[in-house]
Amino acid sequence: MNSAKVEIRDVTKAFRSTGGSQVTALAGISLRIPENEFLTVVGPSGCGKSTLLYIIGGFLKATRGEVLVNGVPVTGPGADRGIVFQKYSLFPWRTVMQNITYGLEEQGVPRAERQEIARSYLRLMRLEGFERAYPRALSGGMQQRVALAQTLACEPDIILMDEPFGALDAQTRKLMQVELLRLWEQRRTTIIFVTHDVEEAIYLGTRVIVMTARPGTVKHDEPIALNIARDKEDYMLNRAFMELKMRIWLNVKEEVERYGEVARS
Amino acid sequence: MAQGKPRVDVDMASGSREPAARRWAALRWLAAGVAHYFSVLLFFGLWEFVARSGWVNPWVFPPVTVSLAEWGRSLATGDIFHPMGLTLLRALGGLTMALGVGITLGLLMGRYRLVEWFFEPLIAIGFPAPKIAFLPLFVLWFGFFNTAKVLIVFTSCIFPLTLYAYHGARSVDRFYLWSALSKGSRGFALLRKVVLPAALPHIFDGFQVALIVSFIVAFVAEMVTGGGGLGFEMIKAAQDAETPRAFAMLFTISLLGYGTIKLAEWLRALLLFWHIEHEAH
Amino acid sequence: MPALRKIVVRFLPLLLVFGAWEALTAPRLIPEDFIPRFAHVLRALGDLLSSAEFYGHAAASFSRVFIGLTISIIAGVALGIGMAWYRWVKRFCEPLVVLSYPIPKPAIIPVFIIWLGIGDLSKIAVIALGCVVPIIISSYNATLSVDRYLVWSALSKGTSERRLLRKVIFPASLPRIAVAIRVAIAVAFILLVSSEFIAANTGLGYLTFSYGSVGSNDYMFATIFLIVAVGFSADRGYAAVMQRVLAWHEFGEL
Amino acid sequence: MKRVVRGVSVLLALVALLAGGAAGHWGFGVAQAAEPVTFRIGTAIPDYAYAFFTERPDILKHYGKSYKIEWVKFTGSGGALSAFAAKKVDLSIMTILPLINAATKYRLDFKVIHSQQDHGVDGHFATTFMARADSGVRRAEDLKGKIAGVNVRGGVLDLALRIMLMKHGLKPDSDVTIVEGQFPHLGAMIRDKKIDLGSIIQPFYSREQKKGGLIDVFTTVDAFETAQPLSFRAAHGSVLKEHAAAVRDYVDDYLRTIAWGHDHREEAVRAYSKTWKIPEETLMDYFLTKKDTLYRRDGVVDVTLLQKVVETLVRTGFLKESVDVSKYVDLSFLPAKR
Repeated sequence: MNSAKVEIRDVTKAFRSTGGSQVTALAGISLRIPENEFLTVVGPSGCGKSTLLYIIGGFLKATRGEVLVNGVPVTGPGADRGIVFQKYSLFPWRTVMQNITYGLEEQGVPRAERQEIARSYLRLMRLEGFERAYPRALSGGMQQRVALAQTLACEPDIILMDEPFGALDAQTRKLMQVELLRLWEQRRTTIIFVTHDVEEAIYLGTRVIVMTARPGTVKHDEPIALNIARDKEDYMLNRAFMELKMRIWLNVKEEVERYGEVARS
Repeated sequence: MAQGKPRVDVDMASGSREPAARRWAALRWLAAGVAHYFSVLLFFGLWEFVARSGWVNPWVFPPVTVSLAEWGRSLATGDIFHPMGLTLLRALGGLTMALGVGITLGLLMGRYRLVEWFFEPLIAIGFPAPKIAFLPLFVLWFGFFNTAKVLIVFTSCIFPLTLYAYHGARSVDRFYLWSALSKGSRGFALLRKVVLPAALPHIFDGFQVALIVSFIVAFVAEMVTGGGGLGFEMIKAAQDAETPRAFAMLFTISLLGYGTIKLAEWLRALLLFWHIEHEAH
Repeated sequence: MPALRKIVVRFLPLLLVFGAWEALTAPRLIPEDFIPRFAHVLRALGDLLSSAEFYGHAAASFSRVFIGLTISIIAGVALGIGMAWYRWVKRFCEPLVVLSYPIPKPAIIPVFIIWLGIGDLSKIAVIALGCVVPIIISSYNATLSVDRYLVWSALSKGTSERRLLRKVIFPASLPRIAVAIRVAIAVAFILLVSSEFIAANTGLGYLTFSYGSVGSNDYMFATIFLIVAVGFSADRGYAAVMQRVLAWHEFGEL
Repeated sequence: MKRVVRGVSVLLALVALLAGGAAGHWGFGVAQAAEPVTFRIGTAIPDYAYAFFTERPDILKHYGKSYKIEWVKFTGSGGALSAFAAKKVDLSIMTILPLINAATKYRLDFKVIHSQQDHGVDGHFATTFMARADSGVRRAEDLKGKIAGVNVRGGVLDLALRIMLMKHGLKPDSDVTIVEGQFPHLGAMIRDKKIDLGSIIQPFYSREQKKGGLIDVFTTVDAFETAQPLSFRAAHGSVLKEHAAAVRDYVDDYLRTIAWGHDHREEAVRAYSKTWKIPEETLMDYFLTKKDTLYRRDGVVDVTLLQKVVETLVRTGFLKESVDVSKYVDLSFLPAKR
């Protein structure tokens, strides 16, 4: 009966703020994410989209409701759900190679095999020659490529991405998006991707969710069924794309403005 | 902040609670309070037991209750307040002087190459020098009474203060400096208006270190060179074989230090409200 | 050659200060009772360095410093991380740590003597106790401020909670712990003297005090110079080693 | 995680065990040791016997055979007393006040077994309070409103000063300010007008005399109205009981070094100078002459003189009640007449 890869059932999340008052970040979110989906989540900042991601990851516990992955409730983090953050996904004390092999090491993969797997991801991410470099010696884009390789090397069932390209410059970002799409098209791993960039969300996702301002709920849910080859350079100039972008942006804008008012009052 | 278990979850509480649960929470809170001082109680209990067990001469190592009673007595009669005041005066006097000189010197070192060149090796060498060995000489150089003691506190505190201020000044983001320079700030004004506030978190680190140093050094200076104060009273009590009184002096300095540490933390939160460190919590 | 010049330029201020010292004391502008002539201190230094007995004292002191520091590093890091990780450890240790921090260590030497005797143990204990608190505090703070994303990143790659400490928490807090240890090294050399000032028969601190109390100020200054020289080299050596160990991190100056 | 904790606790337990073991080993080393017995002897830093024992072991007869010594040096007799009371030393230097404290406050079982330095006996040196010749301070009564320096407040010299002031109608704390300075510095402080009077011991007395400009105002003999045993060696009752023969041997060797010092003064000066880095010229001036405190060849502690000091302390109110000193002196460990 349950064909969803990830099922979010009525998830509510309340924090106690520093002032001591309760803040509801998420209010009863329910979602079904089928296998092979590339779900992108957009919304105004502070709407709880990252919180939702962290709950799926098992890092935070929902105040109410639950998340099922492959029909099994999430109780904590696990290697079945890989995560890439905007920053800080890499261990600064490990070299590029050691970072990529980290997860394999943790799963008890023998050394020789680890090296071999890691090497294939080094190639895939075009990181050859940097095996022995430490993260601080790499550019932001390269660091994120390593982070992606680190996560992919564990072959997770689901990849959670928390604004992974948010800190990159525009060009690098574009290249990384293309890279990610290429990967997804090869492997079709289920991806949940949080961003504040509407264009990115439409370009990458097979389905876009717009969240409301705090408390976060699903405001708009739209499958992306543009029948265009996404590797074409003029993809984003396509009329259908522009329309979609406008529709989703209006949704987001409404929430941003509403959030501004909430904050002011 | 600190949670048992790995910090998988960062939120503090979740949802509303039933009244029964709330009662439980209150009970837990109470238990936590007792647990908080459990180690101190245990330590005192152990002390009491050992002192009364006959393993040591109880006049040499008196039970903690006897020492606490003597402490209570000296608090009640007020005869501890005069030495306490003296020690505080010396510690804070020396610290205040060191604050003025150390911070200025540190900031200048951070901004001016010549100052840095001259003082850096002196500070680097002077920091690990055992200041306590110079105590008798300080008395010889600067006389009795408060001068020598205030100066030895000053000498001991100035190293951490200068060092932290220096590193603070050096780590000021150059964009702040450029921004201020482009608006016409120069020389001392630049130091005071940009470098000092930007280096303040570092300076405060140094202040918190120096605060403890000032108490310890003032106390030890009184132990070694006399002239009243908690340290002197402790040594005198030890010489007169009045060990409980010696412990009372130790309790006093420990609590006094504890109080000022807390005060400094409070001050830090008050003064550095704009600094990023508060967003972390 | 340029390296040598750099060293000379760097330590020129020190030479200037010593020069001024000699210039003031040689013609007795400052009476010798107040401060010995710098030349006499150098003479005493040479005399000490050429006597076999001195090395016995130095060995005694430095082994105390070394053992005391080692104990404080092991215990301090373990307790600091433990306090950040386990609520009960924090509950148990925090009041003791905070209350013992401002206690002047030389003042409790008599108590240490009662418990640990007059030999090396009481001196090691003074050094260890004096150094352990800053290490505990820094390790605690360092552990608490480990980026939660790093922890999550590891957890999502199958690191168990048990292994997290070794794989993530410890290496991530290492740079700050390393700084705390550097401070502790300076503290240890300061405490070396205090630890030997009540009851001792060996050690540089003991020499310092005994020369001072019989009025041999030149020798007293000479021993202090030697303690400082060794302390300074230990600090620089440690910094150099840490720069290598923590190559992945921008190891700061302090 | 648990493994780490277990590891750490095992480690801590090990350290504790080691510490305990070591404390047991060193702290009570005397008790069961086979021949020779090791005595831990607490002494003050400028001790003569220490220098002679360590520099000239060839003059000792029993050392290393029936006993050995581990010297522990203290900056003052006050610090030595607490270590003695905690039984961390077997024998210790003692002066009159620590003796009274050991007897009445710590209630120790101990005996004084031989003398070390005597003040003013037989025309020998006694600690002298000096003033600048041009300061107008010639007698104790001139001290009103002045500053006087002693080595340690509450010590025996402080008492001597206070008694002297009281005898001359001055109130110690209100009429005269009493401050602390280290022995080596007091002379310089007088010259520098930081203090008007200071307690000067040897070798500093000789130095000050040579420099001139300072005069003697009074000595401890004037204060206590008697020559007095200044320092002596005390031992725990248990040590005396268990190792009587070894203690006798030690005392015998001690007296041997003192006799050697008197008989071979130049060599003794050399040995002492080498230990404490005091120039030989300074020492030659006074060392083991009448200008020095008396180191008795027979090691006898003059109980009558000591009791007189106690009575002075009682009379002047510094002691509440008298103590019978003879109960704490046992001269039976001194060798029979040589």
